[in-house]
Parts: sequence; C-alpha cells; structure tokens
Amino acid sequence: MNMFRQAVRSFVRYQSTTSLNPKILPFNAKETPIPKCVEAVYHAPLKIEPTHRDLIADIQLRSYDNENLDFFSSFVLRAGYYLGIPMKGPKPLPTKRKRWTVIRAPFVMAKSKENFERHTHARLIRLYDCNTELVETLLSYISKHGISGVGIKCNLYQREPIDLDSKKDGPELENIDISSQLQGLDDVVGAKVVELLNNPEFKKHLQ
Amino acid sequence: MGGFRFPIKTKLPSTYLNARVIRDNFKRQQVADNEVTVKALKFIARNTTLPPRSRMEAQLQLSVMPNYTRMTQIKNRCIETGHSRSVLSDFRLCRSQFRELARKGDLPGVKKGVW
Amino acid sequence: MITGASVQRTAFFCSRRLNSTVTKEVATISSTLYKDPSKWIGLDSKDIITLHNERKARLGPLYKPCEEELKALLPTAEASGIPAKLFKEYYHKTPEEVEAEMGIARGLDEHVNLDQYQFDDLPSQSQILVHQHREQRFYNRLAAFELPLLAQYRQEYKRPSTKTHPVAYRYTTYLGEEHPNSRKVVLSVKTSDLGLEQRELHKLRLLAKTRYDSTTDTLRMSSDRYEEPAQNAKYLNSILLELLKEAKDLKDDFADVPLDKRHIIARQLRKKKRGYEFPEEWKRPQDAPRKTVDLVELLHKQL
Amino acid sequence: MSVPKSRLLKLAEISAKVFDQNFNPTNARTGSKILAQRLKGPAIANYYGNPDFIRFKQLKKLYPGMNFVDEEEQYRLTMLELRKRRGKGAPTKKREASGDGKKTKKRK
Repeated sequence: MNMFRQAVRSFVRYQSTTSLNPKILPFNAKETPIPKCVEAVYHAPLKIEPTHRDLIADIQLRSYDNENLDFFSSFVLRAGYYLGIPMKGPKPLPTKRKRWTVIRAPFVMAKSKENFERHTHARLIRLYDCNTELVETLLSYISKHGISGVGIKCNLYQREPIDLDSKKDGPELENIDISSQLQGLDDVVGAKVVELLNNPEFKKHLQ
Repeated sequence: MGGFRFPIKTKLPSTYLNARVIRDNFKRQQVADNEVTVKALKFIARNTTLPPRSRMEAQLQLSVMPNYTRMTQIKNRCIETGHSRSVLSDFRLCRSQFRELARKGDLPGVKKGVW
Repeated sequence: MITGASVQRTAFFCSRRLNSTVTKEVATISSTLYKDPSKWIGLDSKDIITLHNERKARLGPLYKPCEEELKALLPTAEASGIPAKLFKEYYHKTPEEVEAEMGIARGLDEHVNLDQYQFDDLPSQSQILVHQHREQRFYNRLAAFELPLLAQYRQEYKRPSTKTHPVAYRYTTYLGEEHPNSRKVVLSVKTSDLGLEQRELHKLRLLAKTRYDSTTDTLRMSSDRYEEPAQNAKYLNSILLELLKEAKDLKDDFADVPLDKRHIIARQLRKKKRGYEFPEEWKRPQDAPRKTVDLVELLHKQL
Repeated sequence: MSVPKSRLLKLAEISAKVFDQNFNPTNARTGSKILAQRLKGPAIANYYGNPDFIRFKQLKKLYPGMNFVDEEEQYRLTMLELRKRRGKGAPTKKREASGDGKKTKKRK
C-alpha cells in the first residue's frame, strides 16, 4: 500500500528541479505560453541572496511525517521570496526518535512485547536582512495557510537601543510597569510567605 | 443527587469515570489550590534564619493540613480506563490502551517500532 | 395517496406557513385590524391571508388559533381548493406535529442522503490520497497566483546600526498554540558596543560572570519571570541598565581580579569534536615499512 | 597570582544585587530553593482535561432534532443482552425474599 502511495505521490508532486518537461504540461506550450509565476511552481523555490547576512529570524517546522513538512517548507520559501526576504534553505535538523515498549498481553506473558516509536522531523529556515514587520506578515500568512500536522516555532531577533524606555514609538512598553508589587511567576509563593508571617500565630513568635 | 462524596465540591472530569478517578481528580484539584500555601509553609519551616518557634508553628500547620492536599497522594491514571498501573505519562494511557490506540493509528505519529 | 399528501402539503402551507413577503402590503388595510379576526369576514381572501400572517408575525409566540379566525380563513381555504374539514384539522395542529406527521425532521437537512455504499466510489485509502492531491493542488494554486500578490508588502531593509541599536532581544512565537516558552526573552549584546572604556568593560565582564562569553565577546541573559514577553524584555533592560551603572562607578574597579573562563572551557569540552587531523610531529617516516619487492620492475621484466 | 577570597565575595555580592539574586556567602540553609521551584499546580489540575468538555446529555439538549447514539451506552446494552442470552443476567428477585415472607411460610 505504502509503495503505491509513494509512486502516486512522486508523480503528483510537481516540484522537479529539472527544466520544465513539455510532456507534463496539460496543453501545448507553444500556443499558450504560461506566466512566469505559474512556471515557477514547477521548479524548486527561488531564493534571494542575503547581502549583510544579519540573522533576523529563524523558523523551525516540526512534524511527525516529512511529506507535509518538506512540502510546507518549500511553500514558506516561496512566500518569503515574493515578500523579498533573503532566506537560507530548509536545513534538516536531526530527527528525534522516541520509543515505547509495551507488553502485548493484558496479563502476565511479559516475554512477548511490542515496540512503538515516533519520529519528530524538523526543518530550520533562516531569515536574513529584513524588517521585523515583514517577518510578522510572513508568519501571519503562513499561519493562515498552515498545513495539517506541521508545528511552527519562530525566533525573532529584535535589535533595540541600550535604553528601551528612550524609544518614542513604544507606547505598549510604557504602561507595562514591572515594579516590585507586580508579581513574577515565582514571587507568588514569596507573597504568601509574607502574608503568613503577618498572621497573629507567627507574629507573636517573631518579636 | 445528594452531597458530593468529598468535603469540597469539584467538577467531574469529562473522561472515563470511576470512583478512583473521581477521588484522584478531587485530590488533584485540592493540591493545585493549596500548592502555594504548602510551599510557603515549607519555606518558613525550612528557613534556619527564622526563630525556631515560628518554624515549629509552620511545621505544625503543614502537618495539620488534610492529606488530599499532599502532592504524593496523586496518582497518574489512564484516562481511557482509569487503570493506575503502567501508565505512560506522555499519553496518559495505560499500556493496553496505548497499544490498542497506537495500533489503530489514533495516536498521532506513533508507528510500529522497527529498527 | 400522493394526492392526499399534496393536499396535506398545501393545507399545511396555507394554514401555517404562508411566506412572510405577503405581510409587506399590510399598509393598505388599517393597522390594528389584525387584532380581532371577527372583523375579517367580509374582506377578499388575499387581504384575509395578509391579516392572518400579520397577526402571526406580530403576536409571535403569543399567537393562539381562535374560532373567529378559523371562520374568517375558511372561505380562503375553499378559494385555494382545500376541503374545509382538512383545513380545520390542520388549523388546530402546531407546526411541530404537522412536521413530525409528514416526516420532516427539524435540523436534519433534507438533502443529506445517507444511503448505502454501492461500491461505486473510491475506497477510503484512496480518498485520503485524493484529498492530499487536492491539498497540494490548492497550495500550488496559492503559490502560482496568490503569493505574487505578496510582493506589494515588500519593504526596503532599514539596517539598524550597532552604534544606536547594539542590544538584540530574542522573542519566540509558536503559531497556533500556547507554549510556556513563548514568555521567555533572551537579551544578547556585544560588550564592546556598549560604549564603555577598558576598565569599566572589565568590571562589567566580571560582574556578568557566566553570562559573559569571552570567545564571542557577548553578554547573554534571559528571563521568563513574567507572564508577557514585553514585561520580561523590560525587566532584562532594567537589569542591563543597572549593570551599566554599576560598571561605570569605578570606586572599586576590581582590576586585580582576572576574568573567570571555566564555564567557557567546560562548554567547549561538552561540544562534540569533529575534524581531527594527525599532528605533523607525530609522523615517523623512518619507521615506515620499506618496499622489498618492486612490483613494477617485476611486471616489466615478465612482459 | 592568587586573588584574596574577600575580593571575590565582594564582587559576588554586587553581582547578586545587580541580577536580583540571593547572596548567601555562608551557605546558610534559608530554604530559598523552595521559592525558586516552579509551580506544578495547573499542570496537575488539568490532567484529566477540561471538565466542561461537552457530554452526551448536553449534546442531546443542544440539538433536540437529531437523534444521537451513545456508543458506550450501546456497548453496555449489547453486552448486557449477550450475558442475558447466556443466562448470566441479573438474578430475578425471589418472591419470598420480598416483604411478605412470613405469610408464605404459614401457608405451607
């Protein structure tokens, strides 16, 4: 069954890197020339060469199966190309394998067991030399057309001056006060300790 | 339908239900609610810089607390069958349920392990 | 039987569900007439029907069938060819009963025909394949026609100079799911860009301890103490400012204390090493095995 | 060239102050480790998932028109039926076991 799927899949996937083979085209190429962007779909995604090579963001795509993963990472590259973001190709990160071994029988029979495993495939796409708003537009477009079974994580590197408050256009940073009363996640327990110590039973011991 | 079987009324889980699962769920809710007080009391009890009497007081309050607020009372149970032994925490399933669902293909990404 | 059904259907429509557009021309009849049906007797059937509908629409849930209305509506029933007895019967029935009787299940759309599988369609395995194929064609169409439209959002890259924007904050976003790690923000800065002179820099590096990596000359610290990344960023920034203030007052500039590099050595030890070469000085050509038989010569002689 | 310990301690103190950390040169057991631990409460509490997840009864109330089949209930009924066929069903209540036990004894 799997072999059948591979055979069909290879035919179905049009991204051949070789030049466009007229036999594939469903019509006669001479009479009706096809537009460039349509022809580009038949080839591997184009990429822009980064000039300054400052890393702006890196997108990591993870999935349990690499069919959708490869297909979607090439889609991300195409979107980035049209947005004018220089990107470095989908670098395959090491596949993480997780295994579980379980006794087959419901009772006793510990000799016969069964192994299960799950492969997490990962691809890394690096974005260079672009404004962070552009990265956000790319991310919103990708999340709008997300393919099923592929998780996306994006690290965004934002360059700021030494003193954040001096930035004029940072309204949301002003009203975020991080004064001491605002509790961090692990200050919650500290606050409870203070409250307990103020209780009468503890107070009389503390004098 | 009569009072709740435990001192504080809690919502029943939406997964498979039996007496043990309900009890475990009640304890989990109580542990989560009291976690901050337990940690605070433990900090006071363990803090050698505080006067010994207040440390004793904290230790006393800690030991007086009901045992459904203890972290050790919680047991991971299978959400399909409520079975408590050999539960895989990645899937919260016991081994037989895990095997059945894995073979059926209901667990995303889990395949027969062949290497 | 069929005629019976069709008659039922028309009676049903006539008594309960005339389309609401009819109520639009209510202006011609005086507005309060709909309230008491006894006055409707004389009017022609079209007006009676509009009044009937208006009464239903106005009263809504309070609407109750009443005798005078039945008497008024009877002539209209004969006009549209429905026997009076049948009309009376349906007049007193609520729409639900009529529907149940006629087998129209509310909520279940009629056109959903869940009939048997007559082996005239692809099995489910190939349905999945067809679905995947369809999905890929969808993405290919997007790539061919919609992606070029993204070109309008292109922007010129305004490169922030390291003089004015030396500090880099790393934010992580997980598309489509909440993740505890999305709170975390990492601040990294090249200490040489901070605009401090030598003694201050030394003190800063000392204070940073393991947060400073001398091989790449970067100060790196992170925080996920607060709920929102912006809060964490601001917190990190306040720490950085305090660190700079501390480094600037040189009352005690710790010049005698050297930089501690143990954490860098440990990190390098942990790294998996690759690309070993055989050191030159280890080579001992003199011990290399000497050639006893000169094969080429031997072959040459034999040929 | 060794550096006196006091200098290092002074440096550590300033660094702790700057980075908002506890400075504990004598390693006194203050128990601050307990404060630093992350809270596991929420993860423990929703081990069994969201309790307000829709149940079969609510489904029936939401869509009265549709008739739903509750698989678990269906399974339970079929198993009960099978057990009955094999004669393993619930035992029928014996008449004398009920209230008027005394009268039947006298009649014999």
